[in-house]
Amino acid sequence: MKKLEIVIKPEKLEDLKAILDECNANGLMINNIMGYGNQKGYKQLYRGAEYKTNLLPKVKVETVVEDEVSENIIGKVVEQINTGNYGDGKIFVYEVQDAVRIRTGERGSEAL
Amino acid sequence: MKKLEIVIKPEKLEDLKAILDECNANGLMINNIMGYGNQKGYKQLYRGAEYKTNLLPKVKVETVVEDEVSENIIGKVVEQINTGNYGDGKIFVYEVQDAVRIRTGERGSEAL
Amino acid sequence: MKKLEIVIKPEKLEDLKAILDECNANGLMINNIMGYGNQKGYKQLYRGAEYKTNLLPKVKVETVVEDEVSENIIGKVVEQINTGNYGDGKIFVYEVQDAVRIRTGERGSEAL
Amino acid sequence: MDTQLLLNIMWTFLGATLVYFMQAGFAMVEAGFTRAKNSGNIIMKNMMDFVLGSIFFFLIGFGVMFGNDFNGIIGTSGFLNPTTLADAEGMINVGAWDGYTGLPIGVFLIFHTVFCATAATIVSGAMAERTKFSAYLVYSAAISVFIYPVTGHWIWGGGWLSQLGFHDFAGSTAVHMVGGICAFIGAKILGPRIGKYNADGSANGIPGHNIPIGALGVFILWFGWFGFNCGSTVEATTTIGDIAMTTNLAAAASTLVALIVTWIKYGKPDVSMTLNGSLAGLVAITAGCDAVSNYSALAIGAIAGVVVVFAIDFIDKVVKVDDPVGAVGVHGCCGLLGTILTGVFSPDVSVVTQLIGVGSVLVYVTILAIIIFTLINKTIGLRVNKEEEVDGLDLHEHGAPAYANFNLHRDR
Amino acid sequence: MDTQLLLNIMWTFLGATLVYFMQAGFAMVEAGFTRAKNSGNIIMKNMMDFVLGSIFFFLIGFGVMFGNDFNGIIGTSGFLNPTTLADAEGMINVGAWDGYTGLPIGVFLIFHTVFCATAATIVSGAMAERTKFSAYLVYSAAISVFIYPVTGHWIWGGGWLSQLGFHDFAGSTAVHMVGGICAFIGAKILGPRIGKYNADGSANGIPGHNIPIGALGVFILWFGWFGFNCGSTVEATTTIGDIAMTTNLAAAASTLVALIVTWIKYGKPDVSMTLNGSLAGLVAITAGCDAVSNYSALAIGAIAGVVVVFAIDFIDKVVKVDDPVGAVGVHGCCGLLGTILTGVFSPDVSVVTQLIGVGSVLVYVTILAIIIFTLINKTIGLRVNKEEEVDGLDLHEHGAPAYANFNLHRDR
Amino acid sequence: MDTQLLLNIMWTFLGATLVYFMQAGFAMVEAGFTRAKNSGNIIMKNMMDFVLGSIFFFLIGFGVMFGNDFNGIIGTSGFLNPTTLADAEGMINVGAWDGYTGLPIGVFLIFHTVFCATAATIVSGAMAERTKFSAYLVYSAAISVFIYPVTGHWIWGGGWLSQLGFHDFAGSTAVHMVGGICAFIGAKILGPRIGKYNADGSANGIPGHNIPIGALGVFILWFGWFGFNCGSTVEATTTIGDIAMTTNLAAAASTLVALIVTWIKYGKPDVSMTLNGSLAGLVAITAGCDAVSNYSALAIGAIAGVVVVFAIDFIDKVVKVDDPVGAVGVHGCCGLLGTILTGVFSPDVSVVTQLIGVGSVLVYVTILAIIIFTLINKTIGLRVNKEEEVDGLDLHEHGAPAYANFNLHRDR
Ligand SMILES: Nc1ncnc2c1ncn2[C@@H]1O[C@H](COP(=O)(O)OP(=O)(O)O)[C@@H](O)[C@H]1O
Ligand SMILES: Nc1ncnc2c1ncn2[C@@H]1O[C@H](COP(=O)(O)OP(=O)(O)O)[C@@H](O)[C@H]1O
Ligand SMILES: Nc1ncnc2c1ncn2[C@@H]1O[C@H](COP(=O)(O)OP(=O)(O)O)[C@@H](O)[C@H]1O
Repeated sequence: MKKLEIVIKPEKLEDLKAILDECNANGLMINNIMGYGNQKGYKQLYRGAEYKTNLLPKVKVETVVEDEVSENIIGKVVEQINTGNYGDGKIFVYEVQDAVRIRTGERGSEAL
Repeated sequence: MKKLEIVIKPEKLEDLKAILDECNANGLMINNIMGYGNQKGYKQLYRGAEYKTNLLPKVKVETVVEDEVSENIIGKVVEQINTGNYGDGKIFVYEVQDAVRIRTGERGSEAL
Repeated sequence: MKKLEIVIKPEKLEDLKAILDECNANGLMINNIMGYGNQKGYKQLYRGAEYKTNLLPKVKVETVVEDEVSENIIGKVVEQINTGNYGDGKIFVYEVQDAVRIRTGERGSEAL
Repeated sequence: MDTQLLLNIMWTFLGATLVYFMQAGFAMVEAGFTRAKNSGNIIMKNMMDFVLGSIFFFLIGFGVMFGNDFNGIIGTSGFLNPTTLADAEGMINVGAWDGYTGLPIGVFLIFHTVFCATAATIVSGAMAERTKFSAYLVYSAAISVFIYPVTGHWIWGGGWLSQLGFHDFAGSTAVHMVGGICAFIGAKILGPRIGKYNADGSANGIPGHNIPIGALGVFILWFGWFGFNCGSTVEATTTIGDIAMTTNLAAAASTLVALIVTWIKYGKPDVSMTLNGSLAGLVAITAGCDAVSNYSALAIGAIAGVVVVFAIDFIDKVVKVDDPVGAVGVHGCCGLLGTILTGVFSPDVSVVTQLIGVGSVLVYVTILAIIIFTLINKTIGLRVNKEEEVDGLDLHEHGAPAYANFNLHRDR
Repeated sequence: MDTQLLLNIMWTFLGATLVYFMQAGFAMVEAGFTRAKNSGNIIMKNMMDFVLGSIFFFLIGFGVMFGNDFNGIIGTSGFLNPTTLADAEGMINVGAWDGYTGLPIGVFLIFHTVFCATAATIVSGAMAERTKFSAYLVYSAAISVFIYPVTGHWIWGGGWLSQLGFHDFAGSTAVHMVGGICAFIGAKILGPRIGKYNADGSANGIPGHNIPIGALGVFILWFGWFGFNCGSTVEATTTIGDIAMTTNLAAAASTLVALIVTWIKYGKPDVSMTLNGSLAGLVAITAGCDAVSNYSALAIGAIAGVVVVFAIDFIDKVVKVDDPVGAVGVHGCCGLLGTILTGVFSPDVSVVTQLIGVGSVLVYVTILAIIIFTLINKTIGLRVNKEEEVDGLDLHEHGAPAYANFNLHRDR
Repeated sequence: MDTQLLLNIMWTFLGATLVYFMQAGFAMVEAGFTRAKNSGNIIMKNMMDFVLGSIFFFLIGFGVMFGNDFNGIIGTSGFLNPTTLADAEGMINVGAWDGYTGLPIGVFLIFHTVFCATAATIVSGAMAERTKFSAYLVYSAAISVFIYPVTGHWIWGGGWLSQLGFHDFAGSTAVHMVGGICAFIGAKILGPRIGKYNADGSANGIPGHNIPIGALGVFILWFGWFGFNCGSTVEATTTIGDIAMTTNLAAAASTLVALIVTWIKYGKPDVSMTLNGSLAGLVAITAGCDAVSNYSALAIGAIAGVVVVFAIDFIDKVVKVDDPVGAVGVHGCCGLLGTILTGVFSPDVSVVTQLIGVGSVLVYVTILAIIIFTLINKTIGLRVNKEEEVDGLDLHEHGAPAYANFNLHRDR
């Protein structure tokens, strides 16, 4: 089992959800975060005084999937969410040791 | 050391905190997320137009504990948080490589 | 590649950002969470009735970095963010299996 | 054209308009001092209180209150068409209070409509966050027909209390205590919100979600109260400013005293309780604002400032009736208090008469409120189910959140 | 000093003041019923509507509306200095409507300024969340010069419609329908918000971000409407209370009926649509509030309560014009409706004349609005670019978020 | 009954009521333009300003302002019981300004109470987010006793400035400049908020947390200002509408000009600064609203619109006094400016006298404010400690958050 941590621009969330549905990801967790990577922040003026925002609103979507599903999702995301601009986002992949469905107590792949 | 990522319905938070206290989890991080799993979302009407919410508010609680504590917590959560309904939630288990207490610089289990 | 999960008091965020910049962390994700560890919460009165807040607002900063950068950051955080008080926070370290830059499809270290 | 008459009309209209605006104040106070997940619902209840009050008071309530008097107990004419209660010149003249000079029926009607709706809307706050919307609508119509106009008739419609010399100038009893008692009965029958009381019986604080709009509501209410009290002359008089002064001083004193009391009692000056203090002073001075001196007003306010804090605490922790916004303490207790204190501080008003007045109103309203809420509870059911309450009434009763773009977190 | 004159002045001033306050109501409704990322922008548009309206109506609009009549079509004097339209005593006397008694020019000016600005501000809600700020400012000046004062002259400035006996007491047509039509044309030319319509043409709901302040806006508008309607006597009369009653009953009936209709139609009582219902009743009664009975007011309100829900639905789902706050349904449709119903319910008003009136205003305003919005669109451009719209207008047009300390989440 | 007297009473009462409501406006502006973590606190300060102002002005301030004149400097009677300043008919007659016709003491008292409280409440915004609550209460009482009534006596109480012909119709100097100077001294002694200035001395923007309620505050203030300026006739006159026109045009011009200036200066039209622009115009026209033409009002507003932006910028970036809401620029600078411009634009007012007036008030208020704030600072301490400021005053000073259900994030 892998956890994919997919960080994207908020306006891409619907597209990402469509991809995950298509790939049969069993569930997801959505987090509104602030972040920055290669796309650095910007400066704003509030009442004429500078107001630095090097943080940009991003959405972090986490999904735990079987190993084989993982590559499938990564492929589609790179293909479809990509706009070619800084700030398109990243995916981080982690190993998941176990999963538990609270309702039933099932463990491992069963629990996804 | 393991990290447990426990996703539950918001109204179960107090119960979960009680369990974690009981099991001597040393700390926790609470995140308000939106999610869906087997419990799919619902449709709402706003001014008569559809307003899809396939996302439901969930609480994600993360706690890093010793390996032996981990199973203890999982057992109690499955037992006590379970209502038998879709949406009861899940637990994901990850390996933690290291922990650091910023105040003292302690590492590993000491730092929990 | 490692993921550092750094939990600190909200008012230390600017300092932490400075450290990460200095250590050339390539990106970060900021989460406003509620948490507790050794620093337990407090009780407040609202209209004279107790209102328990054992949860305190914390900021969780995640950054994925090369293994060697990781120790560098940990060292600086312990040194500079430390005030010697409960609640200074913790760092958790995880192994990251892979990273993907959505814009280019690059994988692994390249993608950081 | 008789300019005095025009002055009286303008004056009464101005009062009515300001009292109307108090609806906004109540809506903001009640929304601000409860949780975000129920904000749309509480606002709808406030709105519908006014709507149903306007319609049912027009159709029936006004006749009950100002129709031909039957034995000092109830009005008996003007139903469905209250304008028939006017004379040939279109003037109403019920001789309701001394020196009352008569007004065209229209302006008199609108003035009393907004007062009736004020009594109704007090209740929504005490019953907030758990009352079924449909059930609330039924209650709201019922108070405008069966409760408010009856005691209103006694006090202002030429009924037995007005004949007795009961002094309730702008409605500490007629409006606020009536609303406060209904609020108490409603909240009692309904039971506390989930999570309000612990297993050991101790009370939890459940913080309001938006103190700034709650405070705005208090400012709006204070503003509107100048119309409520000064407008209750229903004629242009030279005493208007004096009434404004007693009103304002009582409110100021009560706010200050409530601040100090919470500071001492809880260690910190409590924001929402102090704001309740402002309303407590306003409620308490309402009965006697035309009859007491400035210093008496300060005293009445100061007493109300102490009483409101202890009353709310007592209801919360001892009586264990869950009143999220403190409506019972503010309107019920301080309405009663202020009416009695009018007798204490005004040489022209008898304490005994005041006691008879509040006592009889208390009994009547309590009985009627018990009957009405019990009937509703047995038929429609007063309370939403557990899931609806936990998720919030906005989601289940109206299908949309009040703060769609905000990340909210659950409180207890 | 002539007290009747002073009474008239005070009265008209009071009305103007209350109508001014409606600006706050519009700002809150429009901000509350749209998304958080555009709140600063929508509020600025409301503010600038009033600002530009005040300035341009003073400089030009007032002369167009009340200057020397040219063939019943347009006023032709008083430009740049409207006070020249007063007589030697400083009184304006345009004989605008029956029994009009004359007022000093100053109070007359301020009264009509706030009415003009009300028409302008209706539009911002329908064009919310995607209109370029600079373009909006140009529109806002244009309506105060080329649109509102012209039809205003016809109806209230002694023009051909007033000569014909067209009855629009406080402006269902002159203010609300004019604003509503401009809103429709503007929203149509602008196109829908990104994400409003799906590929299959079905409409998505985009929930407003702050229902409590939206509701506060409605309470403020209702409050201000007492000034709007009752103040439109522009003199102190004995009928003031009657007008307040019809106004209030229509609004109450419309709110209740809209609540019921949404309950039946959507399964749950919709909060924001019910609040639209309140405004619908107020808009509809505005034309005939002085001329219909209380029961007719209830009927007009009830009809408006049905119409507004179906109209908003129709515009949203069939016509597919994206009007985030329902301004077209409320002000356009119910303005038209109320004007015609005045003819139906008042024995003294001819339905035919009413139809001629609304028809001619409809045609003129539609043509002018198409010209103005098209010109702006071709030159400055009406719409922000995609990125600005997605990120929110506050960020790109003003550089600062409206809710800096809150965690917001993106809706669709 | 003398109808003119009744008209005057009603009029003055109406003005007082509207001015009272400005308290709500200040509370919303100050809360909206500061951070969420201090919202409950700032609202309490606004509330207590009014409360303490009401009580202390009644007990002492009114006597200082309107008691028997001592050498044109101070009033010396009526302490603790201001109603003793009335004559046998209950009328006050201080001959405060030309053509002043006398009013019952009650209405005169309430009118001046709300003006006094306005001056006091200006200060809370400039000292927001870091002032200790208890210290603030002491200041608030002090301004109502030692500062406002003294200069108020000079200007409106028959003191030396009124004898000199100093023209400050509704209080650009007497209310706004007095408040603005106290705000400046207070903010200066207090020091800037943590994080406001960088090590290199450059200023950071700290965005307000709720622009919609801030804007609502501005709308409420504008609304209330019609009472402030027009009500300051303290009698029903035919000029009421003219005053409303100059007031409105100045505000409109100032808003528009501030918008344009920020647009040019910062590249984007700044929302909160434009809203400051509205207030700037209102403050500036207040002194001469009865004495200048409509075009002069436009000019005064336009000048104020430029001045306010540069003044706020200057105070923020050069003087480095941290005034979160711009109170000093708006009330202090534009109050001074407007008073002087009255001399420039009105043929009947001497610029020299105006300069003497603002100069002497400036000196007196500066000295007294320095003394009072320094005394408080040395005894109670003006400022909360670092932890309290960082965590927010709501948490530490009142024990409860203002937005309990919202996820907030920390700004800098
Ligand atoms: N090394 C990293 N560690 C943690 N988060 C990161 C890292 N790199 C990027 N991110 C997150 O991903 C988001 C998008 O990254 P970005 O650098 O803008 O993508 P790109 O490289 O395609 O321009 C950032 O805002 C940040 O939150
Ligand atoms: N495979 C998954 N990956 C990530 N999050 C998941 C996954 N499955 C479930 N979740 C999270 O857990 C929450 C509860 O899961 P749910 O499917 O409702 O539980 P159950 O299977 O017991 O009905 C979901 O809302 C989602 O946020
Ligand atoms: N074992 C843990 N698992 C998860 N989160 C933890 C754990 N320990 C601490 N935390 C998080 O870190 C934050 C700071 O920890 P804290 O105990 O206050 O630090 P310290 O031990 O230096 O006083 C807590 O509020 C909590 O959110």
